[in-house]
This record gives sequence, structure tokens and C-alpha cells, in this order.
Amino acid sequence: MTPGVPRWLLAPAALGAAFVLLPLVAIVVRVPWGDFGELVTSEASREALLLSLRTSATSTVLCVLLGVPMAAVLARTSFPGRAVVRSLVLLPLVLPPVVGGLALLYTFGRRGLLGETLEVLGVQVAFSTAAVVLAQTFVALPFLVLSLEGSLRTAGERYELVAATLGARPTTVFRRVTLPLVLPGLLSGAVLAFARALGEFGATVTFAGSLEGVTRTMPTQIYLLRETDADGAVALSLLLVVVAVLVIGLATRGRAADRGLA
Amino acid sequence: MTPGVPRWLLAPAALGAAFVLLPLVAIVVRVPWGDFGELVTSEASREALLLSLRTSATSTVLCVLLGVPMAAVLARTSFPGRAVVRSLVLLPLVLPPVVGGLALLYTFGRRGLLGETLEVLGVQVAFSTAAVVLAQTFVALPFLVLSLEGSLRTAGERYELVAATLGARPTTVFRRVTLPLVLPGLLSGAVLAFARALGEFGATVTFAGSLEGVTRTMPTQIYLLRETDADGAVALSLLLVVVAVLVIGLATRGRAADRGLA
Amino acid sequence: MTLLLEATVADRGVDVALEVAAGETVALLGPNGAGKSTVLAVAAGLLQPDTGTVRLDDHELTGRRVVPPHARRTALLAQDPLLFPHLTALDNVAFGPRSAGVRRRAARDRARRWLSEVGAADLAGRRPGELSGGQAQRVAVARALAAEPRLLLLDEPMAALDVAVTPALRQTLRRVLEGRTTVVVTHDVLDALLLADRVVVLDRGRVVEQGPAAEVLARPRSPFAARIAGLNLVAGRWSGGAVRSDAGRAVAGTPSGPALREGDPAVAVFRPRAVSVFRDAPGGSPRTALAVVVTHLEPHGDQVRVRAGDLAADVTAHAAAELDLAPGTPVTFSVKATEVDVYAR
Amino acid sequence: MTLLLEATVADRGVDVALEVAAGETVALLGPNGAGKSTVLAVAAGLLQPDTGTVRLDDHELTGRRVVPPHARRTALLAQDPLLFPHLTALDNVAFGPRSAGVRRRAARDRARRWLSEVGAADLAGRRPGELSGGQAQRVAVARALAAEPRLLLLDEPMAALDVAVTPALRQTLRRVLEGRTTVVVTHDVLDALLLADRVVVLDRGRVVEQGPAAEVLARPRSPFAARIAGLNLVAGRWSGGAVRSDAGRAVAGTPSGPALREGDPAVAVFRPRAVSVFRDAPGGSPRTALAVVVTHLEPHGDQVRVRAGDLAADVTAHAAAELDLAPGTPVTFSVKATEVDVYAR
Amino acid sequence: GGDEDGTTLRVLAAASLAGPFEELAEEFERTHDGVEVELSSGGSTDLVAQVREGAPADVLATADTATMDVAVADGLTDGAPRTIATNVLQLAVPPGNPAGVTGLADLDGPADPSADVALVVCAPEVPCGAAAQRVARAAGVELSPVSEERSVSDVLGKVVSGEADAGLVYVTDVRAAGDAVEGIVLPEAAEAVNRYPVAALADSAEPDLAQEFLDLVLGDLGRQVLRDAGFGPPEPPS
Ligand SMILES: Nc1ncnc2c1ncn2[C@@H]1O[C@H](COP(=O)(O)OP(=O)(O)OP(=O)(O)O)[C@@H](O)[C@H]1O
Ligand SMILES: Nc1ncnc2c1ncn2[C@@H]1O[C@H](COP(=O)(O)OP(=O)(O)OP(=O)(O)O)[C@@H](O)[C@H]1O
Ligand SMILES: [Mg+2]
Ligand SMILES: [Mg+2]
Repeated sequence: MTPGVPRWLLAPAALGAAFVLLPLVAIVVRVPWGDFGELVTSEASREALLLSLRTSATSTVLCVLLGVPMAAVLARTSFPGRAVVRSLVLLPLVLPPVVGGLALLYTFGRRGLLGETLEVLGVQVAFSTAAVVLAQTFVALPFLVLSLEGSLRTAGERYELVAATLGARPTTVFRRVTLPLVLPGLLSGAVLAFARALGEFGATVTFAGSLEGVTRTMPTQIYLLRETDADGAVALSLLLVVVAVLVIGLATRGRAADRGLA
Repeated sequence: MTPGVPRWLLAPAALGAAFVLLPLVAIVVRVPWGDFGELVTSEASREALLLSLRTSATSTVLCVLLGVPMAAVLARTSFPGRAVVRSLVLLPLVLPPVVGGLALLYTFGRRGLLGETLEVLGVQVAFSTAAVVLAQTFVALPFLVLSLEGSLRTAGERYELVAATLGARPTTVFRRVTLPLVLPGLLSGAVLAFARALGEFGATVTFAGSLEGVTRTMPTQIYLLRETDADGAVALSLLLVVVAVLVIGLATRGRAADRGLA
Repeated sequence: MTLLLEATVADRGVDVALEVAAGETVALLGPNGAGKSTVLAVAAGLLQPDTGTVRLDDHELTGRRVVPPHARRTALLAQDPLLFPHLTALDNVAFGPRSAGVRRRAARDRARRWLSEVGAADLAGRRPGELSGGQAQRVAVARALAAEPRLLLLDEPMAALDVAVTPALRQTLRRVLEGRTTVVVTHDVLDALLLADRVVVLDRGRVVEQGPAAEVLARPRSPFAARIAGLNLVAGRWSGGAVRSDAGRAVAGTPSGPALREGDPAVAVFRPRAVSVFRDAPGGSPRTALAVVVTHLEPHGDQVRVRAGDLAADVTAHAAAELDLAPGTPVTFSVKATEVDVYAR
Repeated sequence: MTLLLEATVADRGVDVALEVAAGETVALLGPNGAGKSTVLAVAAGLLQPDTGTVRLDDHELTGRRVVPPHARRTALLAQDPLLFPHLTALDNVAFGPRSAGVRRRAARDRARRWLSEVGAADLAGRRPGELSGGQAQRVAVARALAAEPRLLLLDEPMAALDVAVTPALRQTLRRVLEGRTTVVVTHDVLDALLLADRVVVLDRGRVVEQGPAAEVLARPRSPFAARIAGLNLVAGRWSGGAVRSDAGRAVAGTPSGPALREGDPAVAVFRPRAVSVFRDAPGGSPRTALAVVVTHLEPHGDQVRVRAGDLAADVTAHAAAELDLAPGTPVTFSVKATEVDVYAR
Repeated sequence: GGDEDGTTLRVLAAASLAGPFEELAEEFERTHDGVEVELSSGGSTDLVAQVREGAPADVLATADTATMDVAVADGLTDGAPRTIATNVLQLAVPPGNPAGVTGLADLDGPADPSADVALVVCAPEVPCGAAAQRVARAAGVELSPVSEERSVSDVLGKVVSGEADAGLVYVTDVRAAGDAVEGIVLPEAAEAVNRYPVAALADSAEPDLAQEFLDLVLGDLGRQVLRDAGFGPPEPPS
């Protein structure tokens, strides 16, 4: 039995939904359905889509690998300057993506902070698919960290404390109690990160460039197409959106519902 | 007493933090500090910053007004197609922002879905400050909805059910139990939304244009400046970032910590 | 307020019919997992029964239009205190009155009164996170009572309370429940006797026995009721002046109440005090001798309670020592037929 | 494992020194909010005391290097069951062994054994969300026991359990705690008597009394211990053959134990059964007559317990009816000096 | 925008024209009392889309003729567009020219990720990319860029940051970048001259003012300002 929501809340909720969904309908209406098939099956689109999916999946994995520890540290430890670190982690959110790309260039580029080190190691990041992944990870990481940290705080520490008194070492607690408990939060964080990575454009173009098959992701392709064929670009966006919804839908299928009292 | 985290988690956490923070350092290093003062105090920058803060604040309020009901409906009711609506609400995340701007044009523009209706009402949305707010709200809303929904699910319904058995009507439950309980989640959702709105660029230029004092927000200004003065653009971004950190820091000061066992 | 509840909840194996007259207090007894909390949840509207009806006076609460919990004017004290963590103890208790439209000041006054009723007046300003287990329970009781509902549902209101406050709170409840329709879940016979007009015994989701509290606890028909009343009960059929159980036990006794015919289902009930314990089967007048194995010994007032599975005997400490009783000792429980009350099941 | 705990927790007003010898079971008694759970939390390492030390055998657990909870090899059964919601009952119980490095299969076998010990074998596959309150409590007990810690901390292990399972579980605990260093919080005198070697009584964060369980409960020195033991206690000074309290009560009695001098702090302890109740002050031999007002009546076995504030008298139902007792009735509690045990506080 | 206390002239200009147009707008305001010029700049495609969707505007200046042709075809303009300036490509290299590029010939060759010279160009879909292709054809070389960018500023960004060794951009962009890059003049550049058209808009609320602004841009002062910014004259010597 769900407690439900006050009836009047439905009005703003519907308004909000309409506000998000109407533009989508508008796109659907505008798409030149005649050329749609050809457009979305073209070699360039296919390559871009595959690249996007591959890089976004990789960045999501990276985000999870880096972001889960970050969220855990932010939510479960206290150290001087924690609040500052927390706000700084938000930065990629605020940074206009193009500037984010510049910042990455300044860091990993040939003449960047780490450029020489990387060059010595024989790693050439710029203009490679790796650069795309880095750019996407940079913009997507804060989403995962923030939403997971929120979940960790809401979940509280009681179960972790109980586990510790049962003799579970911190690693065991983390693996067998913390992670399973915040799984829904981790999942929605990963979805947010994946979606953000999939839609990422500005930082990618600035940092990684745009070469078919290597660094030209779907959003980049859409931008280019828009120069010559705005409606086509919209159609391609629609494809991106549909793919995103499918991937996300599959990934989050069967999220457990929580239960009530008694 | 916090249970802490496994020691080895600190390594990836630090790596993640470095990954986010290094580019920031790189920016700081590159900023032409000599011209910084002049740049950030210029009339254009000041106008852009004020406009950005004003519009982002307004969109955050809009996001809260629309997003809280949406999150509540998604988390607390079940209706056929809920899962579909949930994924669709994610869309503005995936949509490349420029396409999002186009979609908004197709909806609220003169020739858009609602264009005629709005024209009859004498409302001209596109290319006004209102358009900036709409664009920002469009891209920021999913963040608030998703992160708040996560919090609502993690918080569970037990307290709401107790409140109902004590005779509290749904509105009372919502106001006096649900909202206070998920306040941390709402806060971080609002922060995410504010940050996203503040950094929004693509949809704004497309839908609202770029007119000083009216629609030229900070990211647009940065983008324009970048055409002629990349370092100046970076400096301006730094200003944006500092302001964002300040605003967010003030807004989230004194978040309550949760307590342990016994 | 009359409560009429008939409900099945399939996945919990619950199928219960319960009636509570206006102003009556019913104690719901039963083993863990019997379905007591489930019944309260159904009455409160937190759980939709698979089939059945819930009726308050003449208002149908389930069926075509389900009346939501807040509109039922019931208050539930759940097994978990579940105090709102963001409100002080005082505001927790004031929550019900506030929800009913009472002004903040008046609601707080009322809350303060209820807090002192449960001996928690000094906790008014504390947050739930700063309360001990028993303190939280008291505040939760106050919160449920302060809602002044038409139907009060209390799930183990005395849980976690210390012995010093229990008697006083029991008296408070006794006074408060006077004339208010109430269902109270308890594992304590004193609660049942002092608070309830009637008891309903649940087992495995079914009502196995019900009746006036004193009567059921004095003449229980179900093993659980006997257990809670501290009586021995052997269920079987009346045959040859004794109740014979399926397991082959025979307890001779004196039938009371409606006459029993040979073969009628019947129970033999006797007090542990009436049981004598022997190392060897005794001869002599007592007609019943039950061969049992001691499972454990407990102090019981001045005496020692010798438990052998579901049967118990009270003997003096001296006797227990003399008999050299210990878990595992085979003994004979013997009881005079005159001490055994026999009546229809 | 010897536990030595000396701790103050300022914001909870707790300042306790506690020693538990190796293999000993100590029952922690005390009113709600006395600090019992706080002591357990300090021992388990969940709460850092403001000052003080916790030592297990010769290992200092606090101080410069605080030993974290998981490395203490203590197991805590908290007041809330707090079963891991994502694990089945079986895996909850297997959690401790698994954490200690036992293989999954072996851990599950062990968990199954513990589940049947607490009468919850059939619940193995259930998630905590599908358990009743008492069932969850049993699984939580099994989980704490299965961890086989060096120091076991149990906070009200019998809470929410039904009368049918309590005696058996008490026996199980008795067996399990044999030879294991344990601190058990309880509100039940039977738990204290059967499980504990020693009891420690806390009140307002201080140890007010401690000693061997049987002795403390037979000759309590603190009001709360007397309360839990079901005895009347009047504390005061020994003067003129009677214990005189500050409130002006005088109870004549027979000193036992170390000789009392005039003016020594002393308590007078007597059983409710030894108290006679009169409507008017009696003459005759009993030297003590206490004028009290009945606060409430409770059934007590075959008798009626007449409570008057913190004093109680047991009378027959017949006598209670004849005296026309009801809350508010002014009566005199009378007790013969020979029935009153007097000893130093 | 508020025109309560005066008249407002709205000018949409391609980002690359923003600098010179700002100067011209100031001049226009100085000579027209009570008139305020609101200058809005962005990508040409964006600007045309905005006009189409009803952005209030009087004058439109794009960075290439193709986008202006779209505006004309949609009937958004009032009168034929006029060319105000031209622009040609140059090779931009980082200061000091670390890769030692001298001309297009050094950039010939098949795609090779480990190429010693990293070249960045505009994608063929955008005007500067189309121009780059024409120039390369004229030079008879096959370019194998490491990236095909969407805009000139993206190309320039890669060169300025030193990430790329060379980029094909407009001479005005090289000029605007100052010391950040060096320009290498390409003889073949004349094969692909880019034209900047300007037009008054059909929906203009101030057609007369719009015309006057066009006159200013097309006049001597306009030419001067544009030339100062590095643009070529509207009719390049062919
Ligand atoms: N959410 C649930 N889903 C499925 N079964 C449940 C759920 N909650 C409880 N049960 C089961 O339903 C039965 C009745 O549970 P209920 O909580 O009503 O018992 P109870 O009589 O209150 O017991 P207790 O004295 O232990 O509180 C039990 O067998 C229990 O295991
Ligand atoms: N987190 C907390 N912060 C401050 N005070 C607290 C906190 N938790 C408990 N207290 C207070 O500390 C005192 C001791 O609490 P504790 O939980 O140890 O009592 P207890 O003896 O376990 O009582 P109970 O029998 O009710 O469980 C109480 O007065 C309580 O109100
Ligand atoms: Mg229950
Ligand atoms: Mg406690």
C-alpha cells in the first residue's frame, strides 16, 4: 500500500512532464520521416552511434570506479576541507562544457600540466578515442558522485555499524552491506552519468576533436549535420534519444520497490 | 562514530578527485592574471554574470516547483506507463543541448506547437529572458527529479504511513513528513539543477539567442569571448566557477549529519 | 465505533474475522507470526486485504472505494516506534492534534499533557535520535493516544518499558481506553486482564479462541491462551473420565460447563501448582500420571517451575533439590483429578 | 575475555565503571534511559566515550589507538533488530561467520543451526521485510550468537518474543552463554536470575548496585532492583529499631548481615505478600503501619496486587473485594517486623 | 529588449563579425540619436534558425553565402544580400612553428595516426571545411587531418593549445589570435574565397534604419573597420 501523494500535486507534476515531453513531441512532428530511414542507417550515423555507445559505456564504468569511492569518502569520513572538496567536485557541472574541454587540454594536452609526463610514457591522448572517454568522464563524474553521496547519507550508517560489530572488516562491510543497500542510488547515478556522457558535446569537440570513427560521437555528428540539414540533425537526435531510453530502460529494469509498515 | 571506509578506497577516490581537480588547477595556471581584474569587472561580464545568476535562480525555483511534484508522483504512485514517463523525463539529459534548444523553438517558437496559442495570448517567449529561463529549466529539471526520486525511494514510506494513521491528510503528510525527511536530497537536487542551469549554453543560444543584458548569459559570453580571446574566456569561466561554488556553498551550509546506532 | 473486520491476506496466511464493539477493548494474543500486526495494518488501512471487508460503524472502509488511512480516524501504534526523526518528542506527539486542525499552541499543550501521562514530560525537547529505546516507545504511545482516534490500534504498547513505569502506564492506558474502541496486541497476560474486555487469540493467521478476558484466561481452550495464562492444557477427546490426546496422554478430570459426551473434543486444564513431580510413577489417589522429561527449571516466585515441553509444574526449591531435577531428567507429573478442569474445546 | 569498562559520556549523563570476568554473564538492569544501551555501544566500539578506557583482557581498546568495532570480536544485539534488508534470514545469520572467513557453505550450515536454536528454522529463506516483529527479533538473536564473539552484548534479547518461545530461548541462551563473557540488558527478573552470574543496576547513568544475581534480587539495595525483584523497599537510616526514610516513613524490621549502628544508611525490604491491608490503622502486634493511597490493583497469580505508589501488597481477591479497594482509596499497609529484612545500603 | 524610450535596431551577426560590428554599432548609435543597436552574435546556422523562428531582428550578417541563401530561400530577407567582406584561408601554426610547416605540400599524405605533423581542418559540412577542400585540390595535395572540426574557433583552439601542429583557418582568425599563432600565407587560398553577405530582414520593424545600417557597413567606414580586422575587400582582385 503506497501512501500516495496529495491530489493537487498531480497538476504541477503533469505540467512538469508536459514541459519536458512537449518539446519531444515537437521534434517528432518536425522529423522528415521520409528520409529518416536513410539518414539513421547511413554509414556516418552508424559509426557515430556505435562510438557514442562504446565511449559512454566506458566512461560510465570509469565513473563508477572513481565515483563510488569518492562518494563513499565524502559521505562516510570526515576530514578537514571535506566541504571544499565536495563543492569542487561539482565544478565540471558548472563549467561550460567547452571550457571543460579547454581545461582538459591544459591538463592532458601536449603542452598541458601532465603533457610531458604522458609523452615520456608514450601516451598520446589528444585526438584519440581515449580523449573522448576522458571528456565524457569529466563531465559525468559529478552526477554519479553527488547522487550516490545523497543515497549514502539517506541510507544512514546503522547497518554498517551492525555489520562491524559482527566482525566484518571495512571491505566486507562495503561490499556486502553498503553497496547492496545503495544499489538503487548507484543505479540511478550511473544512469545519470551514462546519459550525460551520451549527450556530451562541447568538451569532446574541444578536447578530442572530431574525426569519423575515432572521435566523432553522435552529438558531434548531429552538430555537423545541422550545418547542412537541420531537420536531419533533429532526426538523428531522436535516434540518440530512443537508443538512450532503450539502454537505460534495460539497465534499470526491475528496480526493487520498497515496502511499507507492518 | 562513523564506520569509515576501507582504506584502499582512498586511492581511487583520490584519483577521481585529482581527475576533477587537476583541470581546474590547469585553468588557474593559464589564466592571464594581469588582465583578470579588468576582464571580470567589465560591463559585459558583470551584466552576463548577473543575468546568469538571476535566470539560474529562477530556473532552480521552477525546477523545484515542477520537479518536486514530479519526483513525488514517480516515487510514490504507480500508474500504467510510469516506467516510460520516468525514462522520458531523462531525455533532456541525453539530448544534445542545441537540439534541446531547437526542440524548445519547435514548441514555443513562432511556428512551434504552442506558437499560435502563445501569440494569441500576446506572449512572445523566444529570444527573451523568459526563454533563457525556460531553456535552463528544461535541461536542469531532470537532475532534480531523478536525484529527488532516488532520495524518496531510499527514505521509504514508513513515516508517511505512520503520519496517515495519525490522521494527517496527504497534503499534511507531504508538507510535514515527506519534505522534511528528504530535505538533504532536495537540497542536493536543487544544487545540481542550479549548477546545470548556470553552465547551460547550447539550448540557450539556440532558443534564446545572445543579446547583452537580455539573453546573453555568462556561458554565452564566455563562448563569444573565446572566438577572440581564449584565455579571457577561461578567466571568465573561473569567475563563473568561483561564484557557483560560493552560491552552492552558502546554500548547503550546515547540512545535518545523520547519527549512528545506540 | 464498532469495528468489523473480515480479511484474508494470502501471502501472510492470514484469514481473520474480528469484531470489536463500540467502546470495547480487545486484546489480540498469539504467537510470533500469528498475524496480529497484519490485522492491525488491515484495520488501519495500511494493508489492502486480498478479500474481506473492514467496517467502522456502518462505514464500509474497503470494497469499491477504499477509505485511505488518514480518513479512517484510527491511530496505529506500530511495533516499531517510528518517531518522526526531524521533530522533537513534543512535536511528534502534537502531530496528531495538529493534523486534526488543532492550533499549534493548543496541540502542544495537549502533547505536553500526554507526554507526562507516559512519564516522559522531561523529554519534550529531545529529538528521537537522542532518546533511549524505552523513552522512544513512551513517546510513541503518547503520540498514538494524543491523536484521540475513534479506533485505537496498539501493537505491544509496553514493549521496551522498564518495570518501574509499566504498572503506571498500564493504569493510564486502562483509564484512557475506557469507552474507546481499541485493539491492543500484547504478550503479557496482565495487559490482557487489566486492559481488555475481551481477548482474541490468533494462531497461524486464524482466530482460535475468543471471549471475555477473565474467562478465556481462566478457562483457555487453545494451547497459546493456556500458555499465556500460565496454565497447563492438554487437548483431546473426552473418554472414560479423562481427556485423551492424540499423542496418547490421558488426563483425568472433572468436567464443568455443558455436559460432555464420550468422544467430544475437550481440554483438560490445570495449574502448575497442582502438579506434583515424582522421579518414579507414584501409586495412590491421583488418577493422572504423565511421563515427561524435564526441559528446564525456572524460579517462580518462591517456588521452582519445572518445565517439561509444554507442561509445567511448580514445586518448592527444597523439593526440586531433593528430586535432583535437571534438564533431561525423566520424571512423572501427577495431578489429582479434582484439580483438573475439563470442558469442551 | 575479561571486560573492563570505565567510561563517561557527557551528553548522555553516563559515568559507569563495569567489570565482567572471563566467562561471566552480567545482567545490566535499570530504568529506561539509565544508560544501558550506551554502555553496550561503548563496549562494542560504536560510541567513543568522552573519557575512560575499555579493556578486553589486556588489550586497551580506546586511548591512543582506538580499536575499531570489527576488530574487537564483540557482537552486539542492538535494541532494534536491524536485519540487513537485502539478505535472507539465513544469510543474515551467516554474516558473522562469513566475515570471520568461514566458507559460504559452512557458514550457512552454522546459520541454519542457530536459526533452529531460536525456533526460526522455517524462516531461513525469508527477507527481513517479510518477517513479523518477533520473528525478526529471533533472527537477530541468532545472528549475534552465530558470530561467536569473545564478548557478547545483548540488548533486550527477549523483546517482542511470545510466551511460547521465551522459556525455550532463555534455556538456549543459558546454554550458549555458559562460559562466554556476556553483558545482557533486560527488564525481566527471570532473565537476570537464569542467565546472569552477576547483575549490575544502573540508574541515571551511574552504577547504583551490583552483585551476584540471586543475592541482589533477594536483598536489593536500590529501589529499581527491588522493583524488578518484586519486593518493597524503603530506604533511610536505621534508628530506633526501624528504617526511617527522609519522607518520614518508618519500617521496623530485623537487621541481618553486618551489624547496623544507629544512623547508618539502611534499607528495609519486605515481600508484598507479607503486607496486610487495612481500611483503618490497625492496632496489635505489627509494628509498622504505612498510610498510603491505593494507586492501582492488578491480578497477581491467585491474588490481587494492591499498588500504592512504589509499595505493593498482595491480598486475596476476597479480601480486596471486602475492603472495597479501588484507586484512590486511603489504606494502611501493615507489615510485621519479622517479615522485614533490614540491612545496610 | 525595451524600446520604450527610443528605437532599437537588432542586428544578428556571425560570431566572426562580432568585433567589427560592435565598432560599427557604436558609430551608428552616435550618429542616430535615440537609436540603440542590439547586437546578437552566434553561429550563422543558429542565427538563420532564430530568424526563422521569429527572433525580432532587422539586419542579418552571416559568415558564408550558403546560410544566407537558406534565409533568402525562406523569404526571410528583404532585398538581395550584399557582400561586405571576403576572407581567405591561411595555415595557422603554433608560435615558432615547431613542426616546421612551410605550406600545404608538407601536409600531403595518407592518414597516419603517428604522422609527425598533426593537421586540423574544418569538417566539409561547414564553409571553412569546404574551402579547405577546394584549396587542397588546387594545391594537388591530399590532406589527412587528425580532426575535422565544426568551427574555425575549434580548429584555432587546437593550434593555440599546441595540440595540433597546423590548422587551416581564415586570415582574420589568425589576426584575431594575435601572438598565439603564426600565419603562413597560402598561394592556393585564392581558389576558395569566402564571402560575408548582409541583408535587411523582411520582418524588420525598422526597415529604414536597417537600410541605413547596411549603408554604414557597406560604406567607407564599414570597409575600413572590416579591413582593420583582416577581412578582404568585398570584391577581391581575382
Ligand atoms: N511484508 C510481508 N510479506 C510477507 N509476509 C509477511 C510480511 N510481513 C509479515 N509476514 C508474515 O506474515 C505472518 C504474520 O505476520 P505478523 O507481523 O502479522 O505477525 P505478528 O502476529 O504481529 O507477530 P509478532 O508477535 O512477531 O509481531 C508471519 O508469518 C510473517 O512472517
Ligand atoms: N544519541 C543520543 N544523544 C544524546 N542523548 C542520548 C542519545 N541516545 C540516548 N541518549 C540519552 O542517554 C541516556 C541513556 O540512554 P540509553 O539508550 O543508554 O538508555 P537505556 O538504559 O538503554 O534505556 P532503555 O531501557 O530505554 O533502552 C538517556 O537519557 C537518553 O535520553
Ligand atoms: Mg507483530
Ligand atoms: Mg536501551
